[in-house]
Amino acid sequence: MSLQALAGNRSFLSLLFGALLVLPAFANEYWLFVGNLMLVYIILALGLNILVGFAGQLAFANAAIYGIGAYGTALLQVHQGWSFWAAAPVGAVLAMVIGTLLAFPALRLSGIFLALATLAFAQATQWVLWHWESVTFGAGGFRVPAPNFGWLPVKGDYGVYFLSLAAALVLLLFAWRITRSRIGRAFVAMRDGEIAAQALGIDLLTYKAMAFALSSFYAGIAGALYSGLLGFVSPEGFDLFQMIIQKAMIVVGGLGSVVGSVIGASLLVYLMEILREFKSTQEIVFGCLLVCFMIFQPHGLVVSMKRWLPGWEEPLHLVGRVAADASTRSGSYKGATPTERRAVERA
Amino acid sequence: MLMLSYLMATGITTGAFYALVALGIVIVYKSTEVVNLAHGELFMVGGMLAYTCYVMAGIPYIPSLVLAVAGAFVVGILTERIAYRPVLQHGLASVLVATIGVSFILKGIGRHIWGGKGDYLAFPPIVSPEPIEFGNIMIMSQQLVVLLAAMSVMAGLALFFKCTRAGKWMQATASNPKAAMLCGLRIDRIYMYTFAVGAAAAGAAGVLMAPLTHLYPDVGFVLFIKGLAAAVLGGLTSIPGAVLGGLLLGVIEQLAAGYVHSSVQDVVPFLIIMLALSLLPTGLLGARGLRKV
Amino acid sequence: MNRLAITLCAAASVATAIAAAGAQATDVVGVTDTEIKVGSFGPLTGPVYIYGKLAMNGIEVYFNKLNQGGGVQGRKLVLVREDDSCKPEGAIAAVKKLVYDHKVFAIIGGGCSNSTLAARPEIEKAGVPFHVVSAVADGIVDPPLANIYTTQLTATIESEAQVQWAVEHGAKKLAIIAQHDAWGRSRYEPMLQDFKRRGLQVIADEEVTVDQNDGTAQALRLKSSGADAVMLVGYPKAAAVMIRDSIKIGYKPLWIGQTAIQDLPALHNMIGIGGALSDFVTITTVPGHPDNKEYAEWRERLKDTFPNDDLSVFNLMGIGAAEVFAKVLDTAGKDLTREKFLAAYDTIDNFKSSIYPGPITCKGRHKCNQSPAFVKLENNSVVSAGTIALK
Amino acid sequence: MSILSVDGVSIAFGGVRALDNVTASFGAGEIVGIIGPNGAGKTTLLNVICGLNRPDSGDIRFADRPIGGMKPNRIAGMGLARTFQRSQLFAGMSVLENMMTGLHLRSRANLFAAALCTGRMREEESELAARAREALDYVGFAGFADRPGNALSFGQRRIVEIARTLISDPKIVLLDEPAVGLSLNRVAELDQLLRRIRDEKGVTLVMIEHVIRLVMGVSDRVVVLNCGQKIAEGRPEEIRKDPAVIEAYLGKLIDAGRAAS
Repeated sequence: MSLQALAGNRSFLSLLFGALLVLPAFANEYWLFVGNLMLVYIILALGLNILVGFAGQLAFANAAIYGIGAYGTALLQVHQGWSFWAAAPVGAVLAMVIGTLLAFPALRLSGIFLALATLAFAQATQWVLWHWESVTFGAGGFRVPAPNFGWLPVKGDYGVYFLSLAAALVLLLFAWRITRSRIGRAFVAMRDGEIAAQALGIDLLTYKAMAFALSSFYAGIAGALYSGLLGFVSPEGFDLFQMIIQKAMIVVGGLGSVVGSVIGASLLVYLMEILREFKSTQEIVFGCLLVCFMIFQPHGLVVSMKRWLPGWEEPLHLVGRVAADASTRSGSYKGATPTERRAVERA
Repeated sequence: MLMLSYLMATGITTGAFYALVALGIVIVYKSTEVVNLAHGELFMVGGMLAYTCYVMAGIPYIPSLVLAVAGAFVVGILTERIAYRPVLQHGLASVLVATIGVSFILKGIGRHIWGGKGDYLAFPPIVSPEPIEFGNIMIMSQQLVVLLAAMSVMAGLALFFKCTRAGKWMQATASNPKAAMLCGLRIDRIYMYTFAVGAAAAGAAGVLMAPLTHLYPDVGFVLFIKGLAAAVLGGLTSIPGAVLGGLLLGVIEQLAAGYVHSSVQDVVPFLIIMLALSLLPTGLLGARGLRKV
Repeated sequence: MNRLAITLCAAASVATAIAAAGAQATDVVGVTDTEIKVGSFGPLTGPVYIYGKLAMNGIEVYFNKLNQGGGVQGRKLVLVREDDSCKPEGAIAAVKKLVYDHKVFAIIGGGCSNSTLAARPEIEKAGVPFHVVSAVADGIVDPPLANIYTTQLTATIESEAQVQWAVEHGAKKLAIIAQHDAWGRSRYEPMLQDFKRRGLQVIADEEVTVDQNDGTAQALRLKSSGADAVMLVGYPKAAAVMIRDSIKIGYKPLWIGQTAIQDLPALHNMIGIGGALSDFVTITTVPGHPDNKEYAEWRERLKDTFPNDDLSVFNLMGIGAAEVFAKVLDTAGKDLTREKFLAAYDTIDNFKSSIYPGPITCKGRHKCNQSPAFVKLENNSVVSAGTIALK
Repeated sequence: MSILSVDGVSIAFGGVRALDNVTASFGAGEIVGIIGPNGAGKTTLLNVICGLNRPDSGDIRFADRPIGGMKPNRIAGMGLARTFQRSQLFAGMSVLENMMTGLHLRSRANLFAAALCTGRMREEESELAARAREALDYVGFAGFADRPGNALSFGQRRIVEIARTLISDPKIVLLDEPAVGLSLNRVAELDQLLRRIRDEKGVTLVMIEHVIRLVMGVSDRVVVLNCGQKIAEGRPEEIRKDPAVIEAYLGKLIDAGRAAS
């Protein structure tokens, strides 16, 4: 059934992934690397969107969890001499376990307060990466042996690339199916009305924990791939900027949309490479882009996709709908500006 | 004993930094329920403008300060216009991303204009730079200036909210936007001025601290994070809370650095945020934040 | 679904096949009869842009001067900048773009230690000549690679020099106060090893952060440890805060800085207290101060190209590196290849740079700059405090 | 026999006694109306019953088991459903998905089944969908299945919400002002619907309502709250002429009027 649902957007997705699939044949190493980054960020965005877009938990810890996945994978190889293939899953699970613990503060906090608590967690994680030198090698970072693809027809960069591609595809399919299942419905219910959700028998702790676990697992996998891709791990990769980028990806693509995550991630990675041309003014341009997206594409690109592309089948899970709903609910205040409407909403 | 008194004194003077930054954050959050993530950059803009007027153009200090604060005020209005008003009805996440966008823009502009003059721009102190005797310890007089400034800004804001009409409007809008609107207040405009006042506070902080923080495009970030910690500690909605939170944060930091080790100084604020939020979600003096049933 | 799967597998195998084939065929030379394309990467944005953008400005200024004089062997130098925003992935992407997209002849740059370290395998694989300008981590040139040279004092050299200066000037109790960020650690760790090597003990080991606004706590701890010399491994702000608050609590050890705080007048302004730097020496990459008259020409040239900017030490770092780089290019001769270019480095022996205090020697070593010079501030002008021979 | 009983329940918010020693019991298959002036504690009573607020004292029994202080979702699992004063239809879902969410506790599929999209999970999904459509049909909303939740009018949302509570075959349903904002003929429809639910499904309905016409018409019994205390209970016609109730609603005014005449 979920595959049927996929049909509407299959054209777009298979186009994108088809392109990513044949990319290695045509692209030079630089574009191969960019493509690989895209795949890693697609995984990150998928996970983060499950948490923020579907379950409505405005958490800011994903970058840190991503880092934990990367460090876990890399350190197991360096300290324990494990192979990448053994270390990666363990690293991902480690990230998942730690990420799941964040569900407990999430029980009491919501909105901006959850954001701040998780932000603090992320900064504290950075501090640990800096100072737990005996294990993490501190801020200086460390090299990671390249994954060994001995028994496969691919080698080096190409190996990591196709591994990321496979992982991204599988995780995309999982994300799609999960969000369309009763679990996805429970997430959206929590987001749109915790009280009503409880009254329908949805246990907040269970499902918040599940949402955090899922997104952390995705982040963990992405981290593992990232360490394999770079062959070098250091704290900078997982700082606040990293978090901001990921957040921007899902908001630009569309909160509460699986395809939106894919669009947002691939688009932003591509844009950031294009922006290189602006050299030292790229900060300014990037900032302007973010603001413009928020003003002109507030509910994410998938909304326009749905509007303009025939047969684009987007489930109603977009957070945007809630906002739209809000404005209709306060529609009684004729001529009210958006600000006023939201104010009334809050009152 | 001497060590303790030094650490306490330092804690309070650095805490005043955080308090001053936290004030601006609280003003904005109080009425708009949004944290302006470009606050740190507004701080930087204020400082840089003052530097341009005072050091580069040679304008006297007070006019420079006024100009810088005015400049920050205007930037605040712009921020509200491009990153808050048009985005608001699309939810918190959008506003956060938009204000992040603004912070990138401001940082980039700062780097472009002032970034080529070396790594740190030294802002000449407005009072004697020599440390002065204070009881059995020495204190940098400039730090006392910041402390006094924090207190007076707090008092000024209190008066502003109590006595001026604009202030009362902001209060009303903050506590009940619907009622305020039905009373015919243009809350659009009020939010705009709220942002502007918050920005002006950030700018003032930037100018006052410049001799101690020195100026560089990224000066605002860490102060913003610490100020945020202070504000959360104070409950995000209470002006005295912000000051209290700031001072507390400063003192705890110093004690940790002095008696545990200097390396833990930087993680303390974040541990505090986590604890504060998970143990007392309303902060020390705040009222909001609990899940509304 | 099945159909999808099959097509995927098919395409995958095809792609890998072609990829494997295409993987080898890359031999890039960014040289034409009229110009040489030189790449540079480093932070153009983000907090440490000074080590990238400003250094690159210096390089560009020097290249412009050469080009006005007809370039090197009749070829103009074209500088292509890429931002690594001081992040490993950024650096790898930047290097790949320079090598495979811009197809540059050589790279001169490298700002952040971590990101440059992360890019090293990439540079090694591509075999592109790489001249390090401002990144200090030893790992970038250690173990040596045929195609990587540096004219920057590396972290180890500076750290050892700091310690040795303290010892030679009669310090008995040595303390360290360091930033523990990537930059700081690349100096901090070799310093600890050097303490061990010399059988010295670290009396106090404190941390200061880049954005710290008050160092009283650290100063108190240092004072109570009774250290008489402090190795200061930090950026100017951290250094200024530390020295200021030490004076405040009446603690006056011998401060020994490194190249990040070589701009003494600026540091003095930041501290703001008269005579604050009386017991302060620091290593320098530039003997004088950017405002000194010997740099007048560079000040003007910089103003011409970047009107907003004032000549800074970081510009001079770039100029110095570019000077050596151009010298090597020139030595490599008219029919230029990467091999010849790299071979030419080995001819650089006791080269008198107009910027670096000591001679530059790449003959038989890849760390071309190994002569740390110390400077101090005397009645508001920077004067040499002497040099040391590393033991 | 009583299916839900509230015994001496009290709860206070910051000194204000929202409920003061309230005792009431609700029998199987009856419709009980709860009325009272604003601030009487009606919604609080519902919140306490369904576990959103924990009572300070007193105990609540549902299906012969104490449920005081249980988590809302546990209580819901035992077959107690409720609607809310302010529409709680999930805006981000279609009406059908809303209904299917109502079946949350009646479905089993776990994370892995969902991710791997196992055969059983697909069966379950289609089964849920079928039941959801059935339930929509029961309230005559079959046509709305694929509309987004927020595309419905207030009245429609109310009905769908009631359907969403019914879909999990609860023993008892608490309705918080179901008729608010409904036009007169819609109220009449609601009246019919509530009776049908009682008669055909044998579900107990507890309803807070201000539309006296509806509540007096449809209720078998009426409980009257005022200032957190139960001041009367009985059949509608008794309640109509209960002096305490009249006083609660109209204050001393009546007596004053009598005295004057």
